[in-house]
Amino acid sequence: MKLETKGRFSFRGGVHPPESKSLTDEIPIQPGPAVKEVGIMLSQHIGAVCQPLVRKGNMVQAGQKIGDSDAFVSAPVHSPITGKVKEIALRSHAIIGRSKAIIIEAYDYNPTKRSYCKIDDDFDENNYSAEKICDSVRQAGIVGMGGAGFPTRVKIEPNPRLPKDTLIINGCECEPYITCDYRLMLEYTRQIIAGVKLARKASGCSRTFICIEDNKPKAIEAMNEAVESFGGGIQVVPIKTKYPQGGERQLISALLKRYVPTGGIPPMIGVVVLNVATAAAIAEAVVADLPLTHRVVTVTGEGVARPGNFYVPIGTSVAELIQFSGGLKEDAVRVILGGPMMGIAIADLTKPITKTVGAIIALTEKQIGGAKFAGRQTPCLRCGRCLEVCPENLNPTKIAHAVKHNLLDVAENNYINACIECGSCSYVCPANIEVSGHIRTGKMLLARQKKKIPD
Amino acid sequence: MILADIYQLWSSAWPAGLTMLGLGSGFAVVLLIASIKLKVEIDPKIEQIHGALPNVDCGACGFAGCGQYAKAVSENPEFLGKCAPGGPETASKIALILNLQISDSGPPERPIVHCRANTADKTLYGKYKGIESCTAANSLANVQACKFGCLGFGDCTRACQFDALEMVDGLATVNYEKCTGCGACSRACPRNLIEMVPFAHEHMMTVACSNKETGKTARSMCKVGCIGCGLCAKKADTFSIEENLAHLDYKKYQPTEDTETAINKCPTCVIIYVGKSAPPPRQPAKKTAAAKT
Amino acid sequence: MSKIRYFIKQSWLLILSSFCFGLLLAIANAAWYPRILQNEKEKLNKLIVGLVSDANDFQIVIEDVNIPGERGKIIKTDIYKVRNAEGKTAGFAFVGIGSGFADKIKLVITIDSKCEKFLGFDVLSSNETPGFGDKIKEKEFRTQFKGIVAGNLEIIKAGEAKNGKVMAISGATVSSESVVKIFNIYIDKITQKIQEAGLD
Amino acid sequence: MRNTENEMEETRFENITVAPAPHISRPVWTYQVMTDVIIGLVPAMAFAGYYFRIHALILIGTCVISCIVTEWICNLILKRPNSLGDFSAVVTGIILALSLPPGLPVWAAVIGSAFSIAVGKMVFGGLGSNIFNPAMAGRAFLAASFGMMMTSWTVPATINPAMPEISAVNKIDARTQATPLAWSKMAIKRKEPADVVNEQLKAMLMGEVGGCLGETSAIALLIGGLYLLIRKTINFHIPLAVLTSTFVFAGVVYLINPQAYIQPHAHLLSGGMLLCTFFIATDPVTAPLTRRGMWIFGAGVGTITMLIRVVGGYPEGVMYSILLMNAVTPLIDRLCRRTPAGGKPSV
Amino acid sequence: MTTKTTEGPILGQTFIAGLWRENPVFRLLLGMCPTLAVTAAVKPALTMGLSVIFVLVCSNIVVSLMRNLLKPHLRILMFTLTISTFVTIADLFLRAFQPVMSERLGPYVPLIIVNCIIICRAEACASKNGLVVSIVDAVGMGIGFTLALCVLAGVRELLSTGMIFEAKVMPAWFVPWAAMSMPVGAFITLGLLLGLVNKLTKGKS
Amino acid sequence: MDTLNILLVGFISIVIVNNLVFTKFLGICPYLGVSGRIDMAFGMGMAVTFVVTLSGTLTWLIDHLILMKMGLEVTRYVCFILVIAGAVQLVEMYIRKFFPSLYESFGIFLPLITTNCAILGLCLFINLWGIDNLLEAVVLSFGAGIGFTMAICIMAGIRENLNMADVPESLKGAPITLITAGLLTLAFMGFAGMIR
Repeated sequence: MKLETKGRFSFRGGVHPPESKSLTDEIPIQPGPAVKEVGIMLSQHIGAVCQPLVRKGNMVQAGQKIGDSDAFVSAPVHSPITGKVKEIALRSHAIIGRSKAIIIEAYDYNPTKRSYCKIDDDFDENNYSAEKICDSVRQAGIVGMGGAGFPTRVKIEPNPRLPKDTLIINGCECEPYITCDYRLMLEYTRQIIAGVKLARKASGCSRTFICIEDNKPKAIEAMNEAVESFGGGIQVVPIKTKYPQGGERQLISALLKRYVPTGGIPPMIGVVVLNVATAAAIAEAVVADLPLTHRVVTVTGEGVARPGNFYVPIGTSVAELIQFSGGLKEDAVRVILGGPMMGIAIADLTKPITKTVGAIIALTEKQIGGAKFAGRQTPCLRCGRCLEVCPENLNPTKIAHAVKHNLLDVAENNYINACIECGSCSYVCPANIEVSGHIRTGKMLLARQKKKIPD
Repeated sequence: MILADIYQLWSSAWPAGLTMLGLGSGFAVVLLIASIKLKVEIDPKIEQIHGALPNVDCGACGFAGCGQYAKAVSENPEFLGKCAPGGPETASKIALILNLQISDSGPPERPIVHCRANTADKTLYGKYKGIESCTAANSLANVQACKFGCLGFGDCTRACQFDALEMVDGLATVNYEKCTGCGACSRACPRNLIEMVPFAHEHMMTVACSNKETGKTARSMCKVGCIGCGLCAKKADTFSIEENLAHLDYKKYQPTEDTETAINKCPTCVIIYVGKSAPPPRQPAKKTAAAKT
Repeated sequence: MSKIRYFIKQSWLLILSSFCFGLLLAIANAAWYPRILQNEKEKLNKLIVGLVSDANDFQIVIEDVNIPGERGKIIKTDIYKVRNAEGKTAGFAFVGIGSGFADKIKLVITIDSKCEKFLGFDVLSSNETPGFGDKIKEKEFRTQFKGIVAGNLEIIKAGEAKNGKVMAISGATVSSESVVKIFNIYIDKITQKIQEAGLD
Repeated sequence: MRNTENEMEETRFENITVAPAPHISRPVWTYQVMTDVIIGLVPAMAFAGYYFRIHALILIGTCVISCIVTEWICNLILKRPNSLGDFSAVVTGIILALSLPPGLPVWAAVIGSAFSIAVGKMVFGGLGSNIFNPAMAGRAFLAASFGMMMTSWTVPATINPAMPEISAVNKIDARTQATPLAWSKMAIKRKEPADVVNEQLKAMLMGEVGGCLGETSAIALLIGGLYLLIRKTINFHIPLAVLTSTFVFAGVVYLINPQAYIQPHAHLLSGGMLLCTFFIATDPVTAPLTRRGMWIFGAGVGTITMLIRVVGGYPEGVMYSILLMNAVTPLIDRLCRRTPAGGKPSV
Repeated sequence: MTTKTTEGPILGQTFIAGLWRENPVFRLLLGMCPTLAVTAAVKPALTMGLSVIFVLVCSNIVVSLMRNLLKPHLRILMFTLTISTFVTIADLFLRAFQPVMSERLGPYVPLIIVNCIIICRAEACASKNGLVVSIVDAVGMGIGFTLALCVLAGVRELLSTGMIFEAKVMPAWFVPWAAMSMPVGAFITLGLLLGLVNKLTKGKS
Repeated sequence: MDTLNILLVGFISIVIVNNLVFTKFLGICPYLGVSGRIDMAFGMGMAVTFVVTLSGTLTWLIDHLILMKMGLEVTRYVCFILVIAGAVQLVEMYIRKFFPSLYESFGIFLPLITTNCAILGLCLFINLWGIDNLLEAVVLSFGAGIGFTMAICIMAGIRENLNMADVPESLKGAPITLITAGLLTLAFMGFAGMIR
């Protein structure tokens, strides 16, 4: 059988930003720096904030649970290293500004020791009951590692009100620069497959797809091979390369031609979408009983001296990682957590990474728009490019202008809340308007307004 | 002769006069009956406002007639000055009608900005190059070190209808002469820095900081941030310390010697006076020295 | 009884003043109406005198002639007889109405005493586009109608203007056409009426 | 290479900037879009230069320069940053010039340009805010003010003897000629056959007829339009809708009475139809945003144009139909509001 | 009764208010219909202005005289009746003594009835104030209205014919802008004038 | 057939070609005032259409059956305005009492209409044009209302867009609306001469 690597599935809209993945896609995953100190954020993801289970001065073991919450939508945090709790203090957080973190001083940490667990050939997911899988996933503190960080247990746990039939494993990695999932798919293929099988078992889905963009033929090949030898009933689907193909709503509409209702979540139409890294983490948690304490982070970008993919403990500071990959170049002007389309720019590099950070990218002036008129907005031409690329079929320019002129009701009437903030509109705008920035602002203003003035 | 003229005029004029008489009385009857039979009960406040309006139904306010305008004003005082025929006179009358309901509950509320850091006082991180709006900037963690302080992009100044706020060197500053206490700025601030407090006195004492960091971190972030040392709480009992931050109970606040001591003892000078004719805030002694190094 | 009293109490002012105002109006009307009539007559007179060279005075000879207008509409008009100083008939005049480019056009049209030739026309009122359509008021256009044979006229844009052909105003063909149309609608019926009445 | 290790406490760099996502953008700028339009207009300008020689040069130059100057002055008065860099004033100037009759005096062109930019664009807040196409607003103002000048057409330098001259109307300038549309209009009114126009198809394709500077040569406009379509500066929706609706309307009228009305393709080639189709109706600022809106807009332009040409008071209706459809564009946009891919939110 | 010393400045203020601060056209945006319709030339504009002054003064006098007798439900009806009577008289007068102007103004003379300025002043001023104040207010407002009309008409007449008050002003080479005498000219001139007024008064109020 | 033709032509004429707002400057006050939002504008337009049809018919009847017969033309203006004002007030009270939801959607505009010159203006123009047929008067009145609705809705659409435009401070509000209206009349000139 000849392997088909050309993607046929796609969604409406989207853009083709320069991929820039060649910086790191041939570099295997390496062990990270020998950290002296990690900061474990108590707020790592969507959902309730964890309460610390340790106090200042306590000794903690690697893998020890140090924070948890009773809420349904939550996941515990664990210490990645053995050491002493130095303090529990506010640390810079990418999304909410400052957040409580447990600072742990490492005690003789050796980065080369820890790696993904081995999956034996005789692995059989039927050895584990669905409840056991869900419980392990919850105990291991696994959250979606693609970006949003929704607690995985909540996703895969069977819900009688929303029966699930399809499991989609998201290996698209549509954001430019990032290669952590790609490397994972090449190097830890079996772990991923094992995780997929476990997730399928837990969620009771009948169909399982692994979706990979067709600009990663090697990954598609590797996955196919592994599926043939190891995983029955799993289908590897090449998908057209387009941003934001990795968004779960886009992926579902591309693959199944089904649409997640606006403001809803995939389980509403019986679909579970998991990131490949999450799948690997599930395998680790269930098979080797290891909590989610390490992840692969791509440190890349033209502003970094030696880009690479590193397997690092969660809580490592950005500065340390950048330092480990050779430090920032003189002309680096922006450091981003996440991809260049949706990631968050940071200036405070002491920030510890969280479970959801897949990449640290340092860009130079050239990448962030070194052209003549960069940084200067010109008026909106109503050229309609943003409408064409909008994957959610919205009218971004109208929403953005309504927000800009403080007409929130107009913005709401044009479905501001359906925006997924993929940034495609800002990317194509010839007038350099921060369309998605305005829309995000508008969402916040609207939420504020609703909170302030109850009906 | 004159009599004949008058007679002639009369003879030509009486039909017109009678027609108008009939028309006038007819409408008078119909409208009177209608006004009694078809009366609809409406909110007395709206009726009061309606009475104060010119009742020209000119539409200059953008609403469909005076009745609609009265209703709109009673619900949202922002539309106060829209009546062109009535002018400021009517506006003040309506304000009176509306205020009668509000002003019983103590002194008027005025906004207080809980931050006093100018651009020079703050520790800044990278340059912000995005949308000029606090809400947008607030979504990015690293516009400035202090997560709690004024961002200085002026969401509040834009929200203010009365031009009563301005950005002075990156800090929102209230002009209490112009302020009407509508609270729009308080609603606009994404960091909830602006609090509406009862302004019982000409000028109020306030803790001009919202930083809940520990003293050391706060000091590293801002030259005029509250370090939670508790000196003020020791001096005056209207002060308290919660989460590394001094609080002042504005409802209990009375200018006394104790509060005066507190303001003078504060090591980082975060306790200041605001309001009409407020004295200029104390400057931290180290500021100039620190700026040099 | 009390109802009537209530009513009177509420509205005596309105009733009284409406009566007074009615009287006031009637008096003003009585005082000025003759003048208004005279104004109208003077205006017509002025126009007719400008058209018929030896006109002295004029009077209505046939009232309410029914003209079959556009789209089956019946228009009423009066025919005036224009007399010269000697009291002889110098020609006839009538008011013609038709729709122009923007609004109605009202013309005074004169024909000679034998109903053979037009003596010209003038505009009583029109609301044509300034700079274009309102050029129908100007002499260049109006003189074309002087002495033209009283029959169906035609508007042309190019060529020679003779034998019942009238050159349109450049850029205002519609207005020019409207004028000609008014001529064409009226002329047959008017001639017929005049001849029937034997008023030569 | 900077040492971040020693600065762990205060790790920050002066030149690091923060901004909301996305952090990269496609380098296509407004001025490039406008440049494309200008390039698309080059063939039309070249043909105009060939047929009308010095007239074309003077008019295009005057319009472009006075548009630029007006925009500059308006920016000064309104205290706005200089907006000449987006080249939109140049585009407005060229389109206005191309839609003027070649013999128009220079001062009238200056007034038209000034009106276009000042009233048509700057009072609304400059590029992107204007409701009406500035060039068409300026032309409409000129047509209302100086109707005579706007309807006297100088014969192209390469005289086409087949088109009848109408020297008698305008005695001042003998070298004027009726446009095909004016001729057709007269034929309609006088209930004469319109064969004269139908025989002129080749001349109309090449531009050897009377008319506005850039309107006469259909082939030049087609080349320019094709360029814009290939460069994806414009979408095909509006041009297609305009041409189709015009063709259908004209075809129906022609089938009803082939004697009185000119052929449908003559309608497409004549007057400002092609200039409008490719360069004016597609002006993104004043056209609807959605595809469905574009279809409605284009069909509206075509239909109103034909309505005016066939039953209206003017021989040519492109300008008015554009302005009218510009006016209803907000309503069209409201009608064709896009719904999210996931359907309307349930709440 | 108030004493002379306080009444003087009040009267003066009332008068001045109508001219600029509360100018009915430029500041209150009332009576837009005649403002636009009759301002193609100065002469009809002036005629219209004078008619409005006449109606305004008369109705203010009448309303002021009977202000204490008005009953709420019939108040507006009373005003309308008064105004329409005086408008009819003005119309008759124009037809009798200014036939040319009367024809030129056409239905816009009777439309003074629905001119918001008049009913607005009757309501806002005359029904609350004494005779003298009402008259002064009416005259002030009327003159303000007339002035605004004349300014607008002046600009339009100058550009559309090259003349002002039917006297040639522009040099011979000037070609009239016909559009200025059309509705377009009316709307755009008034729009730009209002913008100018806004700019001039910005920050003062 | 002829009658139908007359009615149709008259209707089109008053809606498009001789639109009261664009060519006669009638109804400018609400045109500028109530055109801020499309739903408001549409409600206003509907209310005007209703009242103008009603009053056009009523005044034509009064004019032809009473005033002209009795030679009382001098009281025409007074009668017209009283009929309009009275009828509007009555209708308003009536809907307010018995159809509250209808009142919310368009009845609120009714008081504004008494001072809307489009109503009185149309009654006067019907008289001026010498319409001597009741049916034609009704159709013309209705058409005038539809024309007004069209004009005000277009304007409202534009103004909703202008809310999001960068209009210079001193031109915001009425000035820019007037300028837009000017350009609109320029556009509507294209229809001139269509009805002959």
